[in-house]
Amino acid sequence: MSSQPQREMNSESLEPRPRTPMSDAEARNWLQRTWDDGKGFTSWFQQVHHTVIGRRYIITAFCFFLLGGLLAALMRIQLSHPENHFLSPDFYNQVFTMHGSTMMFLFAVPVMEAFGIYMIPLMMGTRNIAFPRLNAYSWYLYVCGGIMLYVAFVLNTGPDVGWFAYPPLSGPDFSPGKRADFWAQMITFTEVAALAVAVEIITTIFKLRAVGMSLNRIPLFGWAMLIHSFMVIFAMPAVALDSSMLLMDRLISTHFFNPAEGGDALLYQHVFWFFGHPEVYIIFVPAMGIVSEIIATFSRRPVFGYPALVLALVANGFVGFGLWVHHMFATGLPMMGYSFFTAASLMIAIPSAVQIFCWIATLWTGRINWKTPLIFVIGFFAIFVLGGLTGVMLASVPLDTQVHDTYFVVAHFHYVLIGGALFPLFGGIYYWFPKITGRMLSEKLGLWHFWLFFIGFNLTFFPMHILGLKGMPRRVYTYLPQNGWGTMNFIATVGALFMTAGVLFWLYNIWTSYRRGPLAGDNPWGASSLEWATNSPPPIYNFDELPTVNSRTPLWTATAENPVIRGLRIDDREVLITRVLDAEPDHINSFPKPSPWPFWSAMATTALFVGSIFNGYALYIGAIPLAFTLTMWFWPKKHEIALEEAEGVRR
Amino acid sequence: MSASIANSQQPPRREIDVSALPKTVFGSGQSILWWGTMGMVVIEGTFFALLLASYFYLRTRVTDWPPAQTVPSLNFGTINIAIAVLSLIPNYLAKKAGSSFNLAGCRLWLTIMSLISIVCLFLRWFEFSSLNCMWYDNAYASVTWTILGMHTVHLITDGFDTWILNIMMFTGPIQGKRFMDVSENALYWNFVVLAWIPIYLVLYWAPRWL
Amino acid sequence: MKSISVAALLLLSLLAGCAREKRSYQDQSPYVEQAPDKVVQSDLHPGMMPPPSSYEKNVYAESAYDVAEGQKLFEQYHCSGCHFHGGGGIGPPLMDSDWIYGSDPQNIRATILEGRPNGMPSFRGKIADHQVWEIVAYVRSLSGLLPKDVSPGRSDQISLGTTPQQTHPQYEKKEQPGLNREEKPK
Amino acid sequence: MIRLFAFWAGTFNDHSVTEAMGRQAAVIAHEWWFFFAVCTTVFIITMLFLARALMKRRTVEDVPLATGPAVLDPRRERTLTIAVSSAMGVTVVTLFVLLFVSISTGASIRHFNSKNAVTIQVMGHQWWWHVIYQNTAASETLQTANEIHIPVGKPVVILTSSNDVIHSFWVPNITGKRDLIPGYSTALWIQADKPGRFRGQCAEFCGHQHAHMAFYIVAQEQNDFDAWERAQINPAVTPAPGSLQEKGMQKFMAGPCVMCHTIRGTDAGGAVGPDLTHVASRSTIAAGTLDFNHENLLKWVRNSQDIKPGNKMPAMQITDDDLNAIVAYLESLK
Repeated sequence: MSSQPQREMNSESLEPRPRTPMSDAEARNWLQRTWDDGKGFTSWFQQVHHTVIGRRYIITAFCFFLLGGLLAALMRIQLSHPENHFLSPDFYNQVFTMHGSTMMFLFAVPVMEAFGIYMIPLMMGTRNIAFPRLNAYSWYLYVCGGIMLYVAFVLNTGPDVGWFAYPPLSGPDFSPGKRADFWAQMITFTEVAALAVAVEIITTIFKLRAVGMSLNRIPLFGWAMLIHSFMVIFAMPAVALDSSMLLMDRLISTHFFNPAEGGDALLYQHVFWFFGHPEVYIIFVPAMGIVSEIIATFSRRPVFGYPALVLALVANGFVGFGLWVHHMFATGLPMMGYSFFTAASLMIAIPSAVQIFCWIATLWTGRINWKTPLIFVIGFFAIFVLGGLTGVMLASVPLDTQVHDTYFVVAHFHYVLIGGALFPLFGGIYYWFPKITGRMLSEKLGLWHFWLFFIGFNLTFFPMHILGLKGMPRRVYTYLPQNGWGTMNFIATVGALFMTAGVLFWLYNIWTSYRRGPLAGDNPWGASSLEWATNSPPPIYNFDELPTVNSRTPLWTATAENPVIRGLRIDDREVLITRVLDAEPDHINSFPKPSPWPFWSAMATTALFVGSIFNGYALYIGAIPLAFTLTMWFWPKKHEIALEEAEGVRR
Repeated sequence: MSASIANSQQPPRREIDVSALPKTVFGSGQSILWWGTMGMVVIEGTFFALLLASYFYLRTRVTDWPPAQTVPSLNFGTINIAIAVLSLIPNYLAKKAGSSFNLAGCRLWLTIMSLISIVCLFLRWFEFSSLNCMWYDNAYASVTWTILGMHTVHLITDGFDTWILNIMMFTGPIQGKRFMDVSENALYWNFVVLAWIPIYLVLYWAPRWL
Repeated sequence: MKSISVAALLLLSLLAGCAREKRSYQDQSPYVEQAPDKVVQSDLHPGMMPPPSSYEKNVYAESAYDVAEGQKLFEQYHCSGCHFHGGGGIGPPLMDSDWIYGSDPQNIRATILEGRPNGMPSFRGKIADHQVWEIVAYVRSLSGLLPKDVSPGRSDQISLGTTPQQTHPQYEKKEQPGLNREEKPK
Repeated sequence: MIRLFAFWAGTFNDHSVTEAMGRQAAVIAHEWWFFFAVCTTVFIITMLFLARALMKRRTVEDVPLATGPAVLDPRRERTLTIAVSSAMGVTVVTLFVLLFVSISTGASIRHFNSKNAVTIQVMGHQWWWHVIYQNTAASETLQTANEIHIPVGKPVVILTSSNDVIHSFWVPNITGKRDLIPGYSTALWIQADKPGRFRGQCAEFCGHQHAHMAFYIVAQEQNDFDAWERAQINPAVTPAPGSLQEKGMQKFMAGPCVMCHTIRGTDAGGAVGPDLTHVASRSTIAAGTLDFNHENLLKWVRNSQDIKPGNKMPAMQITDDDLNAIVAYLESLK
């Protein structure tokens, strides 16, 4: 077992609970020492604090975003004119599959969770995320899954069956080699990681809230992450099951999707879209939380219609599971069922509309502070509303049979996902960058970024609506000159150039501002939620004193009446656990210290997953190191024992 | 500094002293460990539910069920689930011993639970052969094997967990949180057994009834 | 250490992947001697007719794509009409380890090109050379002569109730009580 | 309305959703324009409200952030509640209207069928379309590929199926798409209201050459259709002895072509590639990729992999003489 200097120190230097009075500086020193995850190469693999892991998550997710964007650029070049030979069909198929898989599994979901990991404990006013080691483990797994996929891609083993990987095309008969296996196994990696984070976030929001933050005072981003996490928990097992069935069909000759032996290719689609549709909301719901936060802060008033917004998020969560069949309208299933799914698909417009109206109402009555985060949110409005409306069109069965699997759909979901998730996310970066780094991003470069990206986006994707109506199917590597799709495609490619330029401005902005940007201070935007109640960047223990809350906008209503939390040890990672409903103090939990075992467990898991692609025995052999590392992970630690010996079991 | 951070120079503020709060709790929904366990339970429950739904979906795609095969024989499966259901009693006692910090009780009932997990796994071995098919025969066989295989994975992990916990109970060090582990481990075994009941009915009786 | 072994595993398997994942459809291979009248069936011996030197080691046997193509061609060119899916019938089974005319790629190629007595026709001039090699690779995969990662998995058709085409240890089917392979419809 | 948006199309577009030439596509196009109008209106109204909200007043430049947020005026909040609720009411009503229109459109498409329809079986292959006109007499059953002739104004039922992967049958001017899923066979009703030649393309990703898997529906007057059908049922013409075509036929039968293609009336009976009995009567080759003409045929037969990489027809290395002969033979197969 590895031992760490400060761990030894803590177990030796056990003294009675340091209580007040104690000077603030002294208390901070203690907290710093207690919560410090250490520095240096070996410590890096042991760190567990949510800001550390959250930062890694955010950076990793955006690396994958850039890779996915690069692939998109390749596709746009290939499609810029008819009969282009820039990419071979084989490579193009890998590229578009990698683009979709990267954006969905390695960027969109992880980046939302990343912001959740970083922000939720701060917003809830606690010192760390629940299950911090699991959190570290999930990041290692996520990274390993992504690296595995890209290593495979570089070695010409990139999946080439679409991000949806429908059998039989992805099955053993039509996808020889290991390409589809890597795709399916990447799903397993990211699923495990996403599920772990979902459990952490639910637990954090339910049990680690600041005293006084009853359910009806949780910030909307908190609600959004809560709904997101519940959706992950119910949706992700579906795709994990689906990709497992696909892997088994491919590797051990099961017949789930072989119609000749009683299997069924549509089973895959049902299970996939049972995940795949909620997936859209999994990506989009946290973005709604970000929008709510930004709108409140920059219109200088609490968001209008908090209960309605929360209910809308919940409704999104529920209805999102009831419309998966609208991805299968072209399969020729019985019409009766279709009507139900049309109704459900239209119904989901209602919660989205509630949110849009509430936000407009907030802006209407607010005092507007024109800053880049808000500008990105305005961009979000324009794009997302358009995308939502084309979504309403797609809900209709007859229309869907015409435009399904055409560029109309490509346009639609890019409007929804880039408009509905990426624009708020960019807004969120401009909003929270000062909190995370302590420095402001440049407003001027931010405007360049916004306008290039906004114009480029619309140039790229608006023509695709028309292309779809003019009969251009998705996932084609080229098209014929006489089809008449050349002009629109060329415009789209030009738009992609603009988007690229926008992203470059953004990167440059981050690069320079991180080094030389103006210092932010604790609360540069005058925002209301608890993450702004601490330094920027937050200390490793998050808060000098645990905050308490007396309204939905705690920093706007905080008074001297707010009580102070006393009595948590500061020589141990004690965290106050509160009650689910009213967030009154309930009990205390000692949070784990840094550990190398999440890393080793992730390595063992990776070996098992990757090995099993090549040999079934990897499942048995790989289980041994996995069991060993997991056992070591949970094995009692010296300092915990010492602490408990000092103070006895507290019942 | 923003408003909610206390400043010691100012007049004394109302304090909430949490130093007397417990660190070891057993209530439903009380500890974060409970929420973690329930998270796992819900995730895996969803997985099983979808797997069973796939079973019935595949059923609708063929006329004979099981296709051209004899039905699975009941013996081992029935004995095994009977043992599993009965094991809920020692499991409950283990949970109770855990939440009352009864070390001797924990050792006793955990030992019994460890042995039961071995017996269940042993019987499970024979269950596979009593399915009367191999997973590569057809879709029915594939889904049947997968359901039973998935559940076996749960048996193995929970059995492993029980063994480790039991060993810790004997070797020490004994911590308050170990007793919480005993309680959560019992909760998880309840899930393994509860999930087993529909699985048993589907695997062994659905081929007879459908 | 584990990370090193993982990396090594990745590297090894994926370097192998380069050949395994090759899609060689742009290969232009000749039809072997477009002169059906020259074919003499009986006095050919295995190995007599060396293949073009570039195919000395049958590059197509290293690519999963080509082996899978071979599998499809095996059906499309009606090889399965006599050999079924490797189980044999009118023609000899190909899944076992008995080889009447030799198991070397060149032997199998010669069998396909020149035909054999008692019914195996000659396909000389009818099948592109690289397709012949693909079929050769597939035929060899049936009896487990190819590495597992290039051998095709099960195909999307009736599996004849036999074993998966991969060489998996579960082939001890007869040991399972109550299992009878013959019960399955052919 | 369609004319209003004619700038979208310019000249007539033979693969466009909005230029309906079939009964079903017309119904859907109507629905499309209705949805388009409603959604555009909603979009504009929402954006106007948003613009108004943003431009209403002032920024906070003059009010320091530290002074805290606006104090909420309860009366104004009540007004907002009423405004948002009414907007929601309008939204719900609109959605119900859209639902009604959608379902009634679906119903009018669904109830469209007939007892004496032309029945055409369409099978998807990687990457071409196998078309079979079933007839109780086997000799009257005709097979063709990548070109579907139908009579104008008569209901036609397309029975779809697939033997390999999932494809999707889609002719935008005629009707919406239908997936071809292995293990499933579905019936898709179509009816062309005007004669013409309409392009269709596979709409479900199906592998390497998904991009080059097109076909045409040729809608003809009943007389023309009958004539076409009669001609197609005939076996292939036999070339005159000693002609270049005859040499081509020999090359075809002796070489690899015969392994995959069928030419009725000859020994060629392969089922891997398209039926070539009347290939010269079709307007395109390679599943709508190339026009049927001499140069394209030469190019295609010599090395189809250059044009459609990954397709199932291997590259040929044959002499120019043989190639010319084979192409001449193919051109004679009217």
